[in-house]
Amino acid sequence: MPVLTYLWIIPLLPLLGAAANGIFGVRWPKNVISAVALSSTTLSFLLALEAVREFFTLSPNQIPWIRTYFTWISAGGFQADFALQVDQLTVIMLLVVTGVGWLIHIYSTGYMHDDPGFRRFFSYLNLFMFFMLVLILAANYLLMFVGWEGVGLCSYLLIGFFFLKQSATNAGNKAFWVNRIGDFGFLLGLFLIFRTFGSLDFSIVLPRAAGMTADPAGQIGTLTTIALLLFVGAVGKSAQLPLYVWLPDAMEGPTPVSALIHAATMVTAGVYMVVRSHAIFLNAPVAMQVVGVIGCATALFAATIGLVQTDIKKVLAYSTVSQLGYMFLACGVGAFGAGIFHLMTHAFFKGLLFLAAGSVIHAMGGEQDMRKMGGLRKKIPVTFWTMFMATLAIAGAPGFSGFFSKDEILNEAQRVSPVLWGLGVLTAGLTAFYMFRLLFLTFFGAERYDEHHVHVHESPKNMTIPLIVLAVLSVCGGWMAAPQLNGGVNHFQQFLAPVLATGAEPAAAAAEASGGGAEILQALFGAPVIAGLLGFFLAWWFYIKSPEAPKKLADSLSPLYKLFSGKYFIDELYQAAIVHPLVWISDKVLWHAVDERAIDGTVNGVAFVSRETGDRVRRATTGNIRSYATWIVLGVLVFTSLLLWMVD
Amino acid sequence: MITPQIAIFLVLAAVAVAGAVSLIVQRHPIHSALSLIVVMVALAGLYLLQGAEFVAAVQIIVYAGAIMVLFVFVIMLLNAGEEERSNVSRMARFVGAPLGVVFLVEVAYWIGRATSHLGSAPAETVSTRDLSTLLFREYVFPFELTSFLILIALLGALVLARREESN
Amino acid sequence: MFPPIQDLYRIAPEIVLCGFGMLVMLLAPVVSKARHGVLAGISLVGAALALVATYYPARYGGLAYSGLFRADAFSLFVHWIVCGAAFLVILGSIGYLKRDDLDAAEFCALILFATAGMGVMAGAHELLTAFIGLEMSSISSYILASYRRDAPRSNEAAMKYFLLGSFATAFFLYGIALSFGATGSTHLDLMMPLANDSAHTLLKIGLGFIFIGLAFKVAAAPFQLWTPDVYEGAPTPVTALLSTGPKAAAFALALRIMASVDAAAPLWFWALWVAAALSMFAGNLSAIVQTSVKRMLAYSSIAHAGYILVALTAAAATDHPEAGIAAALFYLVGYALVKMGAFLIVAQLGGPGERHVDIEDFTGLGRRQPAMAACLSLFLLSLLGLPITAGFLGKFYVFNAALESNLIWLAILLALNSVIGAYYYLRVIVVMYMRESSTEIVAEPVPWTLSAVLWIAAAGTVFAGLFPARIIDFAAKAALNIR
Amino acid sequence: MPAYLLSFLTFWPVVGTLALLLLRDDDHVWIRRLAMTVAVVEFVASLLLLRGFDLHAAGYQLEEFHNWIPQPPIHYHLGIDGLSLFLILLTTLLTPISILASWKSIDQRVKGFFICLLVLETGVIGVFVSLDLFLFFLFWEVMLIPMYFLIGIWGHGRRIYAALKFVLYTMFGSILMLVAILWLYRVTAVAGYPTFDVSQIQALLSNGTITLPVRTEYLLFGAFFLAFAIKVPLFPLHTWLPDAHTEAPTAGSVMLAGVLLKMGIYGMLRFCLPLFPDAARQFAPYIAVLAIIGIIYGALVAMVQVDLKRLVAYSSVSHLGFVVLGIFAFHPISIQGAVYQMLNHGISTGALFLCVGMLYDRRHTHLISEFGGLATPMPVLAALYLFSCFASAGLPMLNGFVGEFLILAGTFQKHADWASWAALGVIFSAVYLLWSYQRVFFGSLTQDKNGKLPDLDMRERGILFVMAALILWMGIGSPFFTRRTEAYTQNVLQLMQRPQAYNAGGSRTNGTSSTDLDHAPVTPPGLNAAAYAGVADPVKLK
Amino acid sequence: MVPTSYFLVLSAVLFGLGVIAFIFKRNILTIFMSSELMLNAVNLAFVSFSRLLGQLQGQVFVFFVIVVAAAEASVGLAIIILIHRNRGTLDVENVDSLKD
Repeated sequence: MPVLTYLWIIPLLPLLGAAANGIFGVRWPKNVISAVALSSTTLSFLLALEAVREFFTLSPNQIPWIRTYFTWISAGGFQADFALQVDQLTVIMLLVVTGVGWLIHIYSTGYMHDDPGFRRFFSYLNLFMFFMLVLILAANYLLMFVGWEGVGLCSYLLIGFFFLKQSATNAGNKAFWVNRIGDFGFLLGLFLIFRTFGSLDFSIVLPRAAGMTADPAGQIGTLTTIALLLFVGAVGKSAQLPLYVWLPDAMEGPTPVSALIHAATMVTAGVYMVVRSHAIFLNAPVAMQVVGVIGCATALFAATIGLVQTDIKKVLAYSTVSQLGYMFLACGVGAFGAGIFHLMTHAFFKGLLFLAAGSVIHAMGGEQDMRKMGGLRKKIPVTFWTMFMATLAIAGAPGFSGFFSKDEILNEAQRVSPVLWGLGVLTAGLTAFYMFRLLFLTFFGAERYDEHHVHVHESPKNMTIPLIVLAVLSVCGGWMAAPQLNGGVNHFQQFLAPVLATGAEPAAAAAEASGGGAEILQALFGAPVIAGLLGFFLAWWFYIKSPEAPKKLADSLSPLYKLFSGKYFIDELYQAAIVHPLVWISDKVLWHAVDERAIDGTVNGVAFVSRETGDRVRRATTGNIRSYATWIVLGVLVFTSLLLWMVD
Repeated sequence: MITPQIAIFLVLAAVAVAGAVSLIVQRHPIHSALSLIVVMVALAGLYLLQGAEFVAAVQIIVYAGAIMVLFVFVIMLLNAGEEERSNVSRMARFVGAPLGVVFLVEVAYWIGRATSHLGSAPAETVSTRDLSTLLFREYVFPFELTSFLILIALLGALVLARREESN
Repeated sequence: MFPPIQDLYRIAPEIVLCGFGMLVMLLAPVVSKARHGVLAGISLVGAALALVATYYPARYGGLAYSGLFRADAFSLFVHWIVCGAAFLVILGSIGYLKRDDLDAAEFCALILFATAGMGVMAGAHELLTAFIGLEMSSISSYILASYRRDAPRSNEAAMKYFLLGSFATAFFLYGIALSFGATGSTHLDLMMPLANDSAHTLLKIGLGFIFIGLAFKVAAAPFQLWTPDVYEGAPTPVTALLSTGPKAAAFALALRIMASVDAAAPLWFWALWVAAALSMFAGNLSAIVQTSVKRMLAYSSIAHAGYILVALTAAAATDHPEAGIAAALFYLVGYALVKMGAFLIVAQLGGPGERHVDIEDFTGLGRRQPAMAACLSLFLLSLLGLPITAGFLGKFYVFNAALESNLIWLAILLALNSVIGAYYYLRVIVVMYMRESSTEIVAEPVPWTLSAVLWIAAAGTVFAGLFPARIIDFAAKAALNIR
Repeated sequence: MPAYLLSFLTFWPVVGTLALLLLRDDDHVWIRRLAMTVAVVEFVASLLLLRGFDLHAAGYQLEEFHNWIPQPPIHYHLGIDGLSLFLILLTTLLTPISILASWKSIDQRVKGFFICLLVLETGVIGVFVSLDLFLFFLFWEVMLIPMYFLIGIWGHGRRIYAALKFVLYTMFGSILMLVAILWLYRVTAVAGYPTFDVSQIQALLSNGTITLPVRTEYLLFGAFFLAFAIKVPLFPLHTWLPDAHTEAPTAGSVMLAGVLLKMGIYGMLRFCLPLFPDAARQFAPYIAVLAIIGIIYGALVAMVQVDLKRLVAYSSVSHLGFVVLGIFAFHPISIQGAVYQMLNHGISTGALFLCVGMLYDRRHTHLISEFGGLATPMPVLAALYLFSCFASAGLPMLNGFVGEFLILAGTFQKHADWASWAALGVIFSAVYLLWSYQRVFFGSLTQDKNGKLPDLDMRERGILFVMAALILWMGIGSPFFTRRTEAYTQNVLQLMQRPQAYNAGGSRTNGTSSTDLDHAPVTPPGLNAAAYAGVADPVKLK
Repeated sequence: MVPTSYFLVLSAVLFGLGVIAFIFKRNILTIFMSSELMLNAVNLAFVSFSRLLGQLQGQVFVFFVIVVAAAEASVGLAIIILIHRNRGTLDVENVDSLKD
């Protein structure tokens, strides 16, 4: 098992690529740089494939496959090793990350070709691959946290890639800070895990957690606290309410970055982490409820904002937030496998959507406003068709990958709570609406751009080929998990079953249900599809049939429209309620009032008082010996009185 | 009961105190100096009253005679005028003088209280021989030192009072 | 019953000092003014010989002159301080005298006489002898203070010193009289209160007045007011002497009385406590706001008197005063070296007529005269009490003594005052090194004699700061031997 | 292993200054070279410590013991353990780095500068190797003076104010510590074992030969702690730090942040905990609160600074809050973390100061508003600065993370609430560092003169690469360090156990083995001699 | 016979008057005379104690005090002459250039 034994090679290759480009690449020509970057990811991808192949040869008791390479931290009874692990969950993530990552690298060589920061870009991107791989390969929470923070770093670097733009660097900072808030929770979760289980290794913590008695429903016990704290981390990383605010802004980064980091991989790390910790979550009913509710709420919330965005990437960003909400909804209802499944399909179609959007932007010479596009269908056909596939997938058109994953989630949700299910369906309809809105505005209708200045052209091969590959995956990516196509067997679930075994009851129940009441399921499948169709038709109505309708509707529903287009004014709220007060207090109160006035004022005051006292004291030295004599007599009186009256 | 000695004492004491007060209230230094001489003479009387004849003599000769003459001489030399009454140092006037009075009262009170029961000692005249024995035997060391003291004083007067040769 | 010959041995240093004083005095009219340097040299030899002559009292320890004088380790230690101070002052002022055209002969003779007086104080075992010694040093000091005859400030300093000195002397003397009345003796070891009711009160007042006289001499608050004026007005080498020798001698006398007179220590305890606290604060706080280095150093010497008084308080507070006495003695050594050096540097830098003694005049000294600045910095740091200087160890021993006697609060006050002190000492260093001078003051050449003194003082400061073992051992021995 | 390695390390820099004194004042080139040589030799020699260090020994190692002052008994006693080992290495490393960093920026009074730097090194190393309280205090104070000069002479704008403030603040604490040291000595003397020796005092305390009454222990702890807390500095005693840092030259800041602040932490670990465990436990909650306030407060105030160096200074307040918190959680993990975080802070904050210093060398200002868009002209500096920022912000795989994590994880085991509050600092550190970074390096150039700034030259790159390599190494290879501090951590916690715990009510143990100096009224002898005589014990004079 | 305490009280009173005079007077010469008055008071105390205790030392002390007073007088008057020469005044209120 060469690769499984030397598992570290997989993450190391991108790191080497990053280092090579970052440190030595200053004078290298672009093709060398891209060759270095690409070869490292390609190799990494190939090795990942080989690792997966080897993985399938392992006997079940060898799984999870854990390799410890060196001790990273060891102090006072605490130990964290640099240890990597492979199990079924990892395999899926590994394939998604290296695969999609590889495609996006290829795409980027075309997309970023003219950018002066070419070297920097690939260096960062490779670094990201490294951290992402560490995140998913980690065998303990701490190493996972390394990857977790590392991808946050790369996200920061890549969002702020165009550092001359104030908005880009602002967005980068925001991303990092909001993520840090999440990490704060994550860290506390880690501490509590360590306190509870005495270790941070998955192989120790998770079985023990599974073996513990669950916290009673409605109560917040240790496990629930752990779960909630971990979820705070996930909320930050996966852009859920209320910490989602950074993701839309993150679109300031180059589009491949949005595709890779802010759609396909990094943002799903939260989901991965929750699924990884499912043993803890399952024994924490309150936490599960919170996860489900937050996920569902985020899904709906972000979808409503997505309805009215005009920036093509912003639409996709909110869509991502919304879809991530779905994944958490899945986790919240115990359908961890479904969550991961949606994660995977989402990686395909959302990655594709972003890349396609990038292609559009590329074609439009940097224009991102959909209102200034239109009718591009003919000019960039490859982009159009691939994007169309992806749209169908995300909208849940039957047969496409998104259809299976979304329906599985809604199916599970329905079993837990009709409300969650209902909101999920509604979101599905909204999703279909805004995605087709995007498609129609971009590719159909009148050409609203200035043809003299914008020379629309199809993207080069290295950009279109990844699009096509991803389009294929978007279409077919869900088939293996479709019981309908595989004789009632959900291969995906089955594959993951060993990992999720501890919490497999809902999944097993689902499998049972799918075997038993196929009719009901069919009916349930119907609802999201109908909602999707409704969304599609509405979009068609508004943006193809009567293009003036949206304006009217917006006018008639003015408050709602403003709320949506103003993104519920959450950013403004945060700014006013948290950021400004914090800065004001820090500046005016803590620094100027406390530090300068109170503390330093006291210090300087002591000096001042000493000087003043000194000035008084020295005035006793009047230069006149008669007053000196007076002092002496005074002293004599005092001292003799002291002796005569006191000392006895 | 007032014995003659006590009467003499009272008279001399009154003279001494009067002289001292006069020292204070006189404005011209020469008057003050004369007041001081009065005090010294009265004190010499008191020494006699206690049988310290030799000391009384020295008091008159050296103190009243030599030292005070020096004072008077200097006063004349410098042509010192009357003292102004306005007190620049308010500290001395408003705090110092009252404090001085308090001090006087306190010390006099405590000493008086402490010694009131001691009674009186017999007035036996001290022989000058005994005195000189003590001075030149036991106290020969400080006595020799005083000679250096006087040497120093001489040197001081020489150094300080002489005019620069160039002037 | 003429005093035995050993008695002469026991006062050998005084004999040498007085002898050389007279010699110089006699030679002064004979030798032409231009060659008065020779007389200074002779005086130097005298001071050095006096130091050598301490061999005799060391050899023939014991009481002399029917118990009036005592040669023991304690007096030996103090003799070294005062004779050493005299030696260094004479050596250090040769250049000054020449520069300011002052007569060297009388100056040196007076220093020698004064030192003899201090020696008497150090060894006195009887109050009147001590008084005569005190007067010898005082009267010499009055003359020395006004040695710059034409300088009104010098006269004024002398006048103040003289008048207040005689005022305080009267108290001291009255104290002796009352103590005499209470105990029937002025021999320190015989001063037991007589068996009558009046003795206790009289002794209290008497010892109180003695304390006041001594407190005046050591410049302890509230009897310190004369100090800054006199130190500022007197010629700086004289200030150097005043702030070291007489102070050491007065402290020695106080220690001697405390150790020998049983009633003194408990009676003086609170007085010492209060005086120590007041002196530290009065000295340090006033020094903060000074603009003249010379005056600042004067105030600083009040503060240091306070520190030494802490050691005295510690000694007074316990039946085993050795630690306190030893601390005071050690402190005096370090203090004398440093203060002497600092004042002599000021004397040199002040230039003819001592015009440049303001802190501002020291601006940029670190560049103009690096060696002087370095020396002065070292001395200031020692005064401040930073390690590897004698000042630090001195303070260390004082703290130790204070804590041994459970004087926590006094120790804390001392600690606070060290910090206040740091402020103004460092201020001088600030101007020397950290500011660029605006007005250029012409650096005068440093006479080699002064350099020698500064080297000795600096080396001594560091040596005592690093290897105090011998000094503190001897101080401890002196402390044990005091009675 | 050379027998006098510690002495050599302590005094070699002073020997170097003597050699420097022989050079001409204006021979700047050779002065620099000589100083650098001395510092490098020192560093290489200090590496020998690693070879001679026994990982598992609980006590002190490489000890040197000589009599020095007989009365009171003061010994020249040196020794190291896991705590001091790396602090020494940090010092010997940062000194040549500082020298290199001052290579060009110091062109006035060059000789004095390097002399100060080397004397400072001696002082600091002396503090870390001294096992005698007196000796410790001596070096502790000696160190003040060169630092005072470094700030006061070669500093910027308000340097004199800053230098004075630094010294006075520090002296205020340390002089009280001196009183406490002597008090402790008195206690040992009364028990019949007069000593200033740390290990002896520890032994006396551990085997119960001397016990400190509760109140005495509190006061002693307070005096020691105050001195160290000022040095650290702990909120609210920190206000000297921003001034000192801002005005100090780069080398001064590096040494100040890198090692001088560590002396406070070192003191707490070396003295406060083992000598006064009960007081430490008693006051731990209050100290922890201060530390947490410091963490958050420092970060928030750093956030709104307009001066880059001040910002880094306040960040030190925040970071050292973590360290103090880790110590006073009394958990082996957190103490390990605290020890490690000290080193990390020395490196990463040192690196930040070096970067800021390089900016200063070019523009002669620290004001953030004067910069902006510097990433364009100076990409290398921008990259390395960012690297240092992230190290400081505690990004995993960089050094800061390991320390912070251990501190918080350890603290959390005992005091979840402390750790939770403290962890907020993790958020804010990212805020102030990245925000300031953005304003300095990102965006388009705001001022024309910034456009032509040269990027780092080879010397500067070398310095920062060394720092970056260390940051990375310490972030990944932490066991190299923690293995060596493990024994120390166990030891200090062991020493905090006393054989017989006396009741908390503070009843005075009878006999002469205990003295409660504070309770004893100050009474003159003779008058109340009976009550008095029992307490005081004569110094044993020869 | 006259009780000793009379003498002692008189001596205290004279000493106190000397103190008052010292503070009260403005002329340097008179101030100096005040201190001489104080010394005289002390002498009286010495003599009285000497008689009370039957010890001659007290009278010897008076002797020494007188000598010291003489020495002080010569030096003091020299200084006063200097002051007068340099400043033209004997009023202490005008001799206060050294202060603060």
